[in-house]
Amino acid sequence: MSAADRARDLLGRLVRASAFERFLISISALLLSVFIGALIILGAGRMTDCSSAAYTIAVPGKFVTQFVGGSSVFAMGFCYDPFAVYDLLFLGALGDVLSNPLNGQFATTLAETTILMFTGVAVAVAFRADIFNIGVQGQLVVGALTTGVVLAYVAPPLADLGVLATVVLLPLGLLLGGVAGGAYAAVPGALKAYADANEVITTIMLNFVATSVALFLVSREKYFKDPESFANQTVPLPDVAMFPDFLFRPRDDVSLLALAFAIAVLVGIWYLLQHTSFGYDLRTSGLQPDAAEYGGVDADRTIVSSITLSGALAGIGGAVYVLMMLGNFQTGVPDYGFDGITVSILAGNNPLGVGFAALLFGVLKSGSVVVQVGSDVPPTLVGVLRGLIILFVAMPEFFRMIGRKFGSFDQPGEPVAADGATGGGSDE
Amino acid sequence: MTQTDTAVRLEDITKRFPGVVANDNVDLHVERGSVHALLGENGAGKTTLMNVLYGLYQPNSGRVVVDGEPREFDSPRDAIDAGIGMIHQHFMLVDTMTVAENIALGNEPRKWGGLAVDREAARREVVELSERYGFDVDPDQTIADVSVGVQQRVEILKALYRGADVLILDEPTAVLTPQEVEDLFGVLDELTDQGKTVIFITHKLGEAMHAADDVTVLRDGENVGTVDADETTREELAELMVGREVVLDVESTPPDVGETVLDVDSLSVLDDRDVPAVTDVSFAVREGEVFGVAGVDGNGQAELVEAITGLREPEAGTVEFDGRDFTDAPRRERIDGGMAYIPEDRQERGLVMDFDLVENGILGSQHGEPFAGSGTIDWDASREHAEAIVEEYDVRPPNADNDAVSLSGGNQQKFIVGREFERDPRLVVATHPTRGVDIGSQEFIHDRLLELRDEGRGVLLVSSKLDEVQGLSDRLAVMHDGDVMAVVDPDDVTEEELGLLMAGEHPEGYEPRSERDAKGVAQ
Amino acid sequence: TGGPSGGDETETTTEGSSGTTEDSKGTTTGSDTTHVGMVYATGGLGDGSFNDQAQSGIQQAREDFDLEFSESQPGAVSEFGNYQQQYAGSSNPDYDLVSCIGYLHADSLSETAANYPEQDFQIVDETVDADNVGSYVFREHEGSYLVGVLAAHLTSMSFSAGAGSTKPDSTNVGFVGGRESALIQKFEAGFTAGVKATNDDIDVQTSYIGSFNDTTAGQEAALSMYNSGSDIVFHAAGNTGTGVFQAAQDKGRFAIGVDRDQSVTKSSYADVILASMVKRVDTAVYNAAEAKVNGNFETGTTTTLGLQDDGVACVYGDQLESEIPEDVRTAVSDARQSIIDGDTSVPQNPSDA
Amino acid sequence: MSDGSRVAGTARSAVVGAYDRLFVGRSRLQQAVVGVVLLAALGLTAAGVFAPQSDAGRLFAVLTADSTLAATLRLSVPIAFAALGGIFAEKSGVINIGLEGLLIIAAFVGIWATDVTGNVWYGLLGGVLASTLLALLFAIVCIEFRADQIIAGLAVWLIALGLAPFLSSVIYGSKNTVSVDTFPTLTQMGIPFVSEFVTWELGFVVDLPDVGVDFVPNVIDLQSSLVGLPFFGALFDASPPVYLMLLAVALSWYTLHRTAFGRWVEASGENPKALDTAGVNVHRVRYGAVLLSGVLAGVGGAALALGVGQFTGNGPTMVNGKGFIAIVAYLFGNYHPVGALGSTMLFAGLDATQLTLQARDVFQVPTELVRTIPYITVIVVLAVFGRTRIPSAGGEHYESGEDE
Ligand SMILES: Nc1ncnc2c1ncn2[C@@H]1O[C@H](COP(=O)(O)OP(=O)(O)OP(=O)(O)O)[C@@H](O)[C@H]1O
Ligand SMILES: Nc1ncnc2c1ncn2[C@@H]1O[C@H](COP(=O)(O)OP(=O)(O)OP(=O)(O)O)[C@@H](O)[C@H]1O
Ligand SMILES: [Mg+2]
Ligand SMILES: [Mg+2]
Repeated sequence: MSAADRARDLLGRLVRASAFERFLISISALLLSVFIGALIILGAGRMTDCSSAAYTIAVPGKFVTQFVGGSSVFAMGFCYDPFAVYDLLFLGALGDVLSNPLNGQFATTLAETTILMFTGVAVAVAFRADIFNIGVQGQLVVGALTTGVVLAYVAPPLADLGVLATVVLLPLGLLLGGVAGGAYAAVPGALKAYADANEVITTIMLNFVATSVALFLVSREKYFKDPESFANQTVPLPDVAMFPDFLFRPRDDVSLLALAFAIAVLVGIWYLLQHTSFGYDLRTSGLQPDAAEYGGVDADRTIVSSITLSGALAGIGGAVYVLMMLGNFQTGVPDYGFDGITVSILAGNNPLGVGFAALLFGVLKSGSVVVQVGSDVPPTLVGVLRGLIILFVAMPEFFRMIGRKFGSFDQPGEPVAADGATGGGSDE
Repeated sequence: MTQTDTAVRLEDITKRFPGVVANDNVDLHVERGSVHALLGENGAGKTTLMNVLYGLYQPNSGRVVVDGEPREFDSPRDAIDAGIGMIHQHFMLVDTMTVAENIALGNEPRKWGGLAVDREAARREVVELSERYGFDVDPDQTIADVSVGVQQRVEILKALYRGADVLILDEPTAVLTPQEVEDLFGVLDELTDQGKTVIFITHKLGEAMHAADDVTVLRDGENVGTVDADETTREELAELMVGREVVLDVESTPPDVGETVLDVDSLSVLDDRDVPAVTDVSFAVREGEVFGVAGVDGNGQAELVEAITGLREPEAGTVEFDGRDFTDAPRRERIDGGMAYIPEDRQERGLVMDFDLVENGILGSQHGEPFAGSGTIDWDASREHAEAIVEEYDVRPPNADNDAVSLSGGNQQKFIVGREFERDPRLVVATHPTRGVDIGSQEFIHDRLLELRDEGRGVLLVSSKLDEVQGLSDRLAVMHDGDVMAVVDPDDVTEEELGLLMAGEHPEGYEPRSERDAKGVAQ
Repeated sequence: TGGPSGGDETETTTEGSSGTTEDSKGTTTGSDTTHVGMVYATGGLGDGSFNDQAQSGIQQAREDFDLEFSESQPGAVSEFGNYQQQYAGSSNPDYDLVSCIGYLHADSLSETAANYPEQDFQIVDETVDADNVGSYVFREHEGSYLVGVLAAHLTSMSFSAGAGSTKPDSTNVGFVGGRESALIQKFEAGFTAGVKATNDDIDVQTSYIGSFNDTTAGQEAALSMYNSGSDIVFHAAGNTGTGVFQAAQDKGRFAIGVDRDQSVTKSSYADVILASMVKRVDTAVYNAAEAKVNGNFETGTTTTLGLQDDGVACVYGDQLESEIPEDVRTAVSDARQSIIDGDTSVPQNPSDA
Repeated sequence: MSDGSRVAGTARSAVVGAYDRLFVGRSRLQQAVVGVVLLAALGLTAAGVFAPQSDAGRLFAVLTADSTLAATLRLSVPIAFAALGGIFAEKSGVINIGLEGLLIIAAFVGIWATDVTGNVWYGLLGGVLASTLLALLFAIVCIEFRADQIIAGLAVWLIALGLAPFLSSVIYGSKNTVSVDTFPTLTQMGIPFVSEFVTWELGFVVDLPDVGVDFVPNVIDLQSSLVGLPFFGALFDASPPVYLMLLAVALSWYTLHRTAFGRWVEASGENPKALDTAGVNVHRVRYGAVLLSGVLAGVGGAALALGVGQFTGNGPTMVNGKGFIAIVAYLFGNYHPVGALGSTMLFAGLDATQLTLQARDVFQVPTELVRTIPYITVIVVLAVFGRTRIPSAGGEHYESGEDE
């Protein structure tokens, strides 16, 4: 076999590998969404009013040149310039990263990315076990609340211990978040395993419950409300309880330590799924419950333990949100949980892919701030983009059809389920 | 239009699937008013050919001629309009709807200008049709509540309701008891008497000869001959089917039995619908013997095996494995205790279709030595293991990195068999171990099974292939309706006697089963 | 209709157009133009009350002075800091003032302000103790007291105006709050105190919706109050209040608006809006901007706006004002005077009302 | 047999029948829950009669107030319509968890179209069109491109969640729209359904010389006395969407169970191959069902927004999870339109009582916790009784001519 043949063979196998195909599909989905988003921006630019066009599409007016003469063209003006918007959205999120990698906007991007890694991998773990955990948001809230409330009591007495206090308090905070989030997720897990209650419904309901109960607890001074503030929040935690901010400035609310921790968690979860008996059980019952049962997997226990793990990851995300960004618990937690679903789907529920998808969504979230400050385009556009990306990721067949037209990745066998059901083994 | 004698003529039909030629230039002539059997082994292309006739598949080449007119069927609708009806191997019925609704589906009589289904009219027509053909069905029962035999009649009524002149039945007898099979053949006679034409698919020689006027044999997608049922012999048909003379006798040495490995006592099991599927069954399997269970599919064998292997909770009774009570033991404990199990449904249970063979190779062993220690899986050892199975059991293509889904059915089965046999089991529970496997591999699997027996392991063999269970077993239990009719010596029993037992009747000279036979204490 | 004014098919060269985005980024503006960055509260614009009121203040300032502003609507509390820094850190344009609307800004602002000592900030509804922050707070309870007096008088007489009417036998009025918080409770406390001071037999039904944006729930809560005998419902619930007005119209009863004169800003409901407890966030914003333009913006201080300086007021509905009996209006203005004079002290906490 | 004993016999069999229905064939836990609920109901009634001033007594009063039924019906409208839509889609084998998105887009376009045309009914039509278009996109993606239905549904929700506030910002400069007209109630409309019709009929009669009595006032009295009926009065003075909802429930039941299309929908979800081999195009049936879900959810979404005359686009928008509650509702209702309406009303009723309880200070439970009652009820009911069987082929793609 010649080297060229071998290379082609390798390439062929790569293309067939579902992980690679997933990657291609995700990229194509992203590009297509950006394109359609641009059309929406242009369309919206026609619906709004402005004094001068921000963007003009020039139609080389053959007709005009021919019959009217001159170099003028027919053009259509738009109030919004899609290129400028995308420039603000994608590059704005990085700030002036080349001259100052530690700038505030980039810090925001990284901070968002860090939280999304936790919620993304939380959703992914559950998905791999074929459980649709829509309750990540609620679990994150419960985790954040527990961390904020308990540390508010534990931390102040230790505040004078300096680094030693951090060494104790930080892990304690994360642990509290994880335990609380896990316990809160175990409820729908047990209901699914032992009472056949559909987890999609129960977790949605529990999201509402978590938000309401959190509001109840932190809006009353007799419970955990900070008496010093109008806001519904717990008292601020001392700095020693927080993630140290290393290179970034404290006000940037980001910590490279937290980011590193998040990455370590992603790798750890990947290892857990691919290289441990528990991970094998989890994946098997996610792909084919009957085969899992045949292979000696206790289906009910696996359901409960996987969603508990998922909830624990979400809860840790909540703890990081408190210990890195806010410094206390406050009602009105952003929709990290729902974004986590998006992140996980885009990543094909692969823990390592979650890292990249979280970065993309971190950029989108942070970039939307820049878009809002820097242009008139409503930042809800980012929400539309998010929906479009998911829609396109959900239809791999569409891209396969296009792919087949151009003869690239033609592949026999089952289509890759968009929830990443296929390809469990290929990233091992 | 002149009436031709040929109701259906298929000319030069070729149908290809990725990697397979399912039908290769097949010709078929079916006489009007006759029963025409289509015979062939698993995968010979019978169903595909009929799906082409029914408009479900479009042939790559060839022509369909009905009533002397060439037709192109783009969908079953076209075929139905041309007077063709098909009763599929897996019934095409909607469980939640009534008999009458199922029969009328797609051709509902309307009233109020089409705004409503005229349910009375539909019922009337169903009652009328079933009276005309002597069927006994209640139009108002829900499909989920009626027996398989009735469901089949509903399928036939469905075709007749659509005015079918040509009825295709795909393996209609596979799920029926012998009595129901006789009833069915009566129905077929009734149909042909009324001028209908019947094509039925089977791979049972006897049936083809008994019920058909003509028999066409397919092999590897080709028509290898059409013969007159009255003038042919079983031997001739068998040879046409498999392409060589068949030797079904497995040479085996007398067993050298030891301790009891599996002791099943008064076991009762419910099926998915909570209906008793196994009632008060007792038997034992000992080291060094093959204990066979024969019976028509659906007589409780599946539930029995699931109760033994820990996939279904028994209603009553006990299961002892290796001298310990395993009745309520979790599945994992049974695997760890040395119970290997070749499941009936390889694609649902036996393999994780989206895993590659390396991952599938440790299914069931993912928790302990030698592939997993202290919670982590040793993928290198797992790979070696999978590659060894692939090589020894001739799994093709020979690459352990392939996903299970990409393997053909037979190769999937070979891999499962390999994995389970290589477990170093105390007991092998094998259900239909050679289903869908080519002849060469069948022999290999049979030999390995006997080897295991000779090494002193217990084997519980469940198969609906009579020749297989009869040939391999040292003792043979026949199940009917959840009950063990008798435990017999497979070398002494005749096919007729077995047939009667499977149909729930005791042939003369046979005692009802006794505890002694079942447990094999006397031997 | 929309798009750039100039028509659909403009004959133009591609180079010629300059858009709004370019404006804020590219073109250099005269150094004497004052730039203000507005960061609204999470309810966002379109609430018809709080944020919109702040916006009208800055819009007025733009008309009156050489001033440009840019605005943003954070979706969550955790985003406040980021927006504040965006404006504070921007050099193109260099914002002279960053105006933070709403008490939830307080925590992040104290951090941001410390990090941008050269930047001036304004915060509305909370006090931030920093040298570069000017704080503006209101005595909402005082204004709410007045509308409480108004409601208590009208509900115990037979009053009919616009699309609503009251029954003399009614013994209760309603209050609909947005999300539970100490701030909204100031409204509730003042209102209840005003009602009770006028007629102790009148009960106040109170509902918190849990959101400033759930119009349907606001409507249902108000309907439930009207059905159980309330004639008048006062809301302090942002956009949720739209539902209260709708309910008043459905039932032919009255409502009292909040933050702005809602009989003007929500004119389709003018026939049921008796009055509004106006909170001059616009004044606070306008004054700060004006001071900035004139170079006398005071930082490190807290400006409290109460009844006396018209920071809060009971403003009668555009359409119904003339129909409200003279003696009722007199009672309201008497109460106002009494508070200003310090003869009446209004509680800030519902449990004291 | 004496009349007395006959009455006793009837009563006895009614009691036995009710007992059978409630308790027989249920698990211990289920029996316990049913028992507790019955006892609580009994206790409440007793309290309402004997101790009307107690908390329990006042709760009873709240529950039986006709305004409670009115609020329940109003709050039910968007949920019930979405649930009906969900039934059609899911029964045909396409799980549509994008209902929330359909409600959102319909709510916004409903307001926008009303604003532009000045007519509430055109607004409703606009909302329905928008929702149907989005449903069509969903259908194409699921049926043509074999998308995972759950994920595509999620995408539909996310797209609408972004698009509606985006368009609102573009058109109205804020995520919340301006206020537009709302649906009038029956009385405000001059009661065209009941009185005008009857009046006209009788007006004709009045013209006859024989009849000297003026019936017309009597008829109007009948109307207002219907409205004045305790509890059920609400049924006679609601806004058009409430009647549309009741009509849609009846029509949906009829369509599903009595028309050929309904039978095909059922077959398409249970065994699409059976439908295919019976000569009906499964794809076409599924397209029909999903589009129908778009139409129904569209009515619900537009009615929601036109009930208050404004679209609110902040956070989860004014729809705020109603689409998800709708899924819960039809699962509870076991895919039966009437069952779905029942569970919708249970949920909406809890919501309505929750608001009233708060306002009247019954049971001094903190408002935030009272607000969780509907959600917790759903979880408990689901855990105890929740074994709904989804259609066998639900969520699965079907392609003609493939092996299962
Ligand atoms: N849809 C399909 N796609 C790919 N291959 C197919 C398909 N349907 C059938 N085949 C292949 O075509 C061949 C003939 O199959 P067919 O189902 O016609 O066999 P058969 O004679 O009916 O067998 P059996 O007795 O097991 O039913 C087999 O190799 C089968 O795997
Ligand atoms: N539905 C399908 N889609 C794609 N490929 C298929 C499908 N069914 C079968 N194949 C492919 O067609 C080939 C033949 O499969 P099939 O199961 O029919 O084998 P077979 O001829 O019956 O062989 P064996 O005797 O080993 O069962 C295999 O490579 C399989 O991967
Ligand atoms: Mg076949
Ligand atoms: Mg095969």
